[in-house]
Amino acid sequence: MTLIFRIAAILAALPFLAAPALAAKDTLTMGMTLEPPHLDPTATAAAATDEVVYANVFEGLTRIDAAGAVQPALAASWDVTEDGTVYTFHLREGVSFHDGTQFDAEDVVFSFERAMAEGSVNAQKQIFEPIEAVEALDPRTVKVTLRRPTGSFLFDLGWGDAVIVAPESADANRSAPVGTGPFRFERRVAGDRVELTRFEDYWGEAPALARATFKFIPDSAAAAAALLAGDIDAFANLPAPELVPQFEADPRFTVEIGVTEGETILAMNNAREPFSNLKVRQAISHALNRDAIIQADFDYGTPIGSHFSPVHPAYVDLTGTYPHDVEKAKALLREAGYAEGFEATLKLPPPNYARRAGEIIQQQLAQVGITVEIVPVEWAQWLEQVFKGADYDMTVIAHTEPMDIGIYARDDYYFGYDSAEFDGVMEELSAEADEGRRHELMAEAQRILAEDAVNGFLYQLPKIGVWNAAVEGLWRNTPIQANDLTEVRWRE
Amino acid sequence: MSTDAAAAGAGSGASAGLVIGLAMTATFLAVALVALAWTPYDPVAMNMADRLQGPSRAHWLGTDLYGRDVLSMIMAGSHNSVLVALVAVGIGIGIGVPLGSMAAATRGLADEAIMRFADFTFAFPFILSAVMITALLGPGSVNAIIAIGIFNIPVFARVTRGASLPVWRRDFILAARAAGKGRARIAVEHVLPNIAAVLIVQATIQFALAILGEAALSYLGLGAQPPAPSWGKMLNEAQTLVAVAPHLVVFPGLAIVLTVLGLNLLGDGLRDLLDPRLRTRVG
Amino acid sequence: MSVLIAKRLVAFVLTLLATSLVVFTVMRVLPGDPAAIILGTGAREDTLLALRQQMGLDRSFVAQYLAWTGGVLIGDFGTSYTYAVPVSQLVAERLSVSLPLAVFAILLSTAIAIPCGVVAASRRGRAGDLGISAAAQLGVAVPNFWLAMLLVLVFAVGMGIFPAGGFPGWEAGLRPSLKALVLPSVALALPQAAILTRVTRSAVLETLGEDHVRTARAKGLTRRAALWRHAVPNALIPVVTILGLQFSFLLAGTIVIENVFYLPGIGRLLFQAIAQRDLIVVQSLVVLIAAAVVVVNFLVDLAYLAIDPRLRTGSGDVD
Amino acid sequence: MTPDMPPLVRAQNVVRDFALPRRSLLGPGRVFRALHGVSLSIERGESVGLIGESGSGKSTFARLVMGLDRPTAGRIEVAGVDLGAGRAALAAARRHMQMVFQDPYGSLDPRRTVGWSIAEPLAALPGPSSRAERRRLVTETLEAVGLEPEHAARYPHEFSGGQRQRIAIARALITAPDLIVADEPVSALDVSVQAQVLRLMRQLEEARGVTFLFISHDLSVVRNVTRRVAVMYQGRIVETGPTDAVFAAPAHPYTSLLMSAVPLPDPARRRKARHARTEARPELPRGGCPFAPRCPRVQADCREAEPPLAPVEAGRQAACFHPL
Repeated sequence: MTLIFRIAAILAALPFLAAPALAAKDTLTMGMTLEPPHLDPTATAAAATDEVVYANVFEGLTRIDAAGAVQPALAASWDVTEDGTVYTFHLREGVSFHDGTQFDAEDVVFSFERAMAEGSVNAQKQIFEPIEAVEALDPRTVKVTLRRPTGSFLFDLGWGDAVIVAPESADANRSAPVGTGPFRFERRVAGDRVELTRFEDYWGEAPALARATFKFIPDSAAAAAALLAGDIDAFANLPAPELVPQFEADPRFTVEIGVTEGETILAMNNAREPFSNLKVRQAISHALNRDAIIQADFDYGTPIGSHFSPVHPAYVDLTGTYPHDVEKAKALLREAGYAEGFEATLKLPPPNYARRAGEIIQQQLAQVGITVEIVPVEWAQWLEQVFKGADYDMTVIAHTEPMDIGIYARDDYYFGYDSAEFDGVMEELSAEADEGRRHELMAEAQRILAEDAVNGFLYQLPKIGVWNAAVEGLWRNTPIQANDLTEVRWRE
Repeated sequence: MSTDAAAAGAGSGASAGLVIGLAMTATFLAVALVALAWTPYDPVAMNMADRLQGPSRAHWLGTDLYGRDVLSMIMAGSHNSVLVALVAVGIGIGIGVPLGSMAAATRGLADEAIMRFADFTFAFPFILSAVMITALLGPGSVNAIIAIGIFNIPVFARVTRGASLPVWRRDFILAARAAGKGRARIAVEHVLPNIAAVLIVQATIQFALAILGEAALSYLGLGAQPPAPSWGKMLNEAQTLVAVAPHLVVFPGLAIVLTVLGLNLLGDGLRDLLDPRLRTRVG
Repeated sequence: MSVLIAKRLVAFVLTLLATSLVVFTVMRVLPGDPAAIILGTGAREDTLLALRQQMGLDRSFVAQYLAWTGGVLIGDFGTSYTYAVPVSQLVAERLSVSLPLAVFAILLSTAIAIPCGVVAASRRGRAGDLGISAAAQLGVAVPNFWLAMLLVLVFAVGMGIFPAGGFPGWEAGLRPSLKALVLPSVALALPQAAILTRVTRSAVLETLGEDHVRTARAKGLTRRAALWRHAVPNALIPVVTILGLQFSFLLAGTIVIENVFYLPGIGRLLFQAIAQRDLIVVQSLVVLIAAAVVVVNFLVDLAYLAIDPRLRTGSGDVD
Repeated sequence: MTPDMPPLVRAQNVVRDFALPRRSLLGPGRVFRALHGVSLSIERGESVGLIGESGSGKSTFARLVMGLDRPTAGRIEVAGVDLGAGRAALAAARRHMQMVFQDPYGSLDPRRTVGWSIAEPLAALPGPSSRAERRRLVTETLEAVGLEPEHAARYPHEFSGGQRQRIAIARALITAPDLIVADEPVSALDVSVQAQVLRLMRQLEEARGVTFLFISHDLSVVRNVTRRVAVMYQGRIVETGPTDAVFAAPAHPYTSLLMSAVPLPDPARRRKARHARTEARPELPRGGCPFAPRCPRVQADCREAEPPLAPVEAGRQAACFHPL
């Protein structure tokens, strides 16, 4: 096996050996912190899977671009009825899957029905929840009928969980993904890397890269060393903010500090005493010093005052709603009947940002008389106890799904937040198609959450991109979990 | 057995080790005691303005990511080490010694059962058991203690049994039995006092191992939790900062090494002192 | 001898049975739903149910246990929840990192420890002995993960000679792969070597005092010849035993060291599998590790019997 | 002493087997028979010497009499109490008997004071004895064995071998027993010290009415202190009779061999010797006189059947078809 591979590698390398100076470099090795468990984005919530295959191997009807806007993908265009319940997608011609089978309307019907089916293991099944029926009108046209108008439907179809798969290959996608994207899956070395190669029959513009390798390096020191050694060309989100100055000072590298979709919050159990008391939540918000918390993450986070990404056009800066004010916080606690403070637990999931913020929050709350016991939990326990069981007082967590302000309207969500006003705004938003009005509603929703001090809104997780200065076309921000390589090229 | 001269030579060498070990252990305990009342700074107080400073006049061993004083944290972290090690070794002695005594006293089926159980627990590497236990009970000092303590049980059971067996063959045990004493009473009145030296030596060794174990668990994030300072946890937090702040890696590690070294020297010295027969063996 | 083997075989089966039961129970009692981990925070209840059914988690514990053990008996350990590949394949891949690491560590520690131990014993009480003994005493006290961090600090961050972590994979070539294993092997080997040095030193000292070595000296053999021809070979018996017994410590060591260096080995796989509640992987690995420890201990016993026939009759304790 | 009073010790057909390790997985379980149906009675005031080579089963028998071990078959009574009749019976019997061991260095717990060790047997007596009472008894017995009362506070390592054996005897005396089983009590001592200790034992026999079961490989020692002797060979009693008579004219060829000048194995090393023996001769002999292979007078019938212990003259028995 190794021998065959070596021979193949030598053969593959021959053209470059023959003409080294003629062609610009057309391979890219990209570092990632986490390894994807498997490669089927329709059967996992792991961001790492999307970060390898989204837009590269798999495509949906729509796609999200670097600015977070909806763009046509496998659907070249679409019509929406006046009432917003019937979508007619006009599919692209001449699209084929990597295994050579043709893409047509039946593949769309198959993909959607597979995700909606009873035994579906799609992690974002709610994307498909509004769908009443999917029909193939002809090989190039798909009609989707919704139960109710859903304003975010086109955006949602751009998620990795809604990519189009072929019935012939769907079951094997976990280990050998077959999509329609510009890159085809070449091979995977478990624990180390995934290799992609250019798909020559791609329907769209051929990417500049002939080969792309995603290499998984969990350790920040190792990641930095690999970058410096040139073993990897780019690291989409370097897990080592402390090393950024070193790269910024090095002309060989480009450093782009962007923003992810990760709203880092101090979530509070609004359904539980004393957090059900607005004054207590306000007091906690006053007690938090965002700057110090962001400092512990080396100053690269962007402060937020509500649950909304600062890069979104509808963003409103609400960080001044409850400024850091220890005396005010104490006064509010007194008013709430907690003059002596109280004791509470803070459950922290494993990521560094949570543990670091947790330690500082413990200190900050101590200053206003709240005694916090830190309970570190594994990810599994966090999901079970905090997320599913809502058995917690406070927790620190980053919500990384794009445009997820709607979670505050969900019943039984672990925040325990219930506001008729907010629910009303969200209801209107979901039915609204007009972009201007939608932004107004989003701003309104942000304001309600901020004023209700539902959670302690801390900062937006940074995306610390470091790559070879000659590489261009990588995303600065991550409006969606992806490392879209279609536009990436080496500068001549 | 070696010649008397050689034994004497080993004896004098060992006693030098004993003195050094005693001094180091005493220093460690003294630091732990002092830290109860006083540390240069509050070991949990954060000061973001002063973070990640190298050693200086104000902060002898520098500051960490949150601007906490490393010297103060190391001093306060000794409590955690002492506590975990004491209780874990206590669990090992409290359960392992009775089990081992019982095995040696009764032989036969109970002996077989106890020793097979010990084999069984040994079949799991310590870290593996500890990871499982902390996964089950959640990370934390108490659970680290339990994990290390459980691992100490078969160690003490085996040592107790091994040391007890030859004692049980001595005539004074027969004399006690002829006097009508039961096995349990003989174990307490005759056997345990005669193996006390072995147990003390083993306890010293296990104490050192427990400190190492606690450090490893905390390093893996399974042991002590914030804000309680712990050497292993300091190393855990320092790992991503190796390149930026090497002092965060060096000093807590030195604290562990010096403490364990002191305890090992003390244990070896005590062994030579209390039980010359064991002099040439290695535990 | 055959009685002994039969007894050990029974003990082996019982140990594995007990191990599998314990780990199986512990993993089911652990809080955390494997399906929830795979599907994350956006998952709906019906999706979770579907995935649990797909993974067989909706069946009773007994049925799950029997299904799994039944598979193990015919060599099928099941399929990993998170990686969606057969556990045996996963283990084989990870072993290609862990095994070389362990072998290098053993070779290195033996290569250091035996000469050091012999030299120390032959120069007993002199400067060489004191130096080696002191170094060994220090080595025993050094946590391997700390040593690993120091090595990274000096050789990776400082001098940039070796990578700070990660593993390129054997296909990437022998050189980079071996390079990636150097620091982990050293970190694993040095504390181990310290223990072995102490064992070797005392074992050689003991045999040096034995009659036949003295006789050899009396017959005119040089000190050196007596040492290497008589004392050392005899001293190696306990050394080899300790080496075998250290196997489980080595395994524990690789769990920690692989986490320090982010090596895709067995230890890291196990650690991650526990965190991700990849129950199948955890229980398979634990049983395999327990089996390995028991088998190695057994082989050490057998070797011991082969070397020292006096032990063959067992403890003929008539008293 | 009335004739219908039970003998102090009555052993009947005592058998003791020890299991040996199996040789192969399916092979039969092997046993080593240390005692082959030994019967022996000891009357009050009639100290008995038990002699034989090391490994002949003397010590095993002594331990059975002391209730430290249980016979595989047969029955042992001490002062009329069946030792096999349960815990309470054994406890009752223990009041009547004590033991003195061969090695004065091993029979005293080095971590306990001499006084503590001497007082230890009192624990078996019913009813609590006060501290003062115990101290008085310790003082008294220390004096009885020729030691000073202040020795009670010292530790064994501060005493010589002879002194330690006196301490061991003091411990045996403290409960005022009827029977003291002395297993090679002087073989570890220097000859001059041996004489002192033996004198002490004779005095105690007379002054306190103690009966000794005196086990030794050293014939001269037994001759000095006992009225009757029993000779053991390979787990069997091959000859019994009044000490003087047996010594004057042994009936069994083995006894005769014992009395010849051939030195016997040193029992101080008996543990090692015994170990070697179990490996060399684990099987049960099949019929015939067990002494036949070594007997200078062996005849054809000796190989056919095992001779029973039969009277040879008044008060004497021997297990030989052709007694001397």
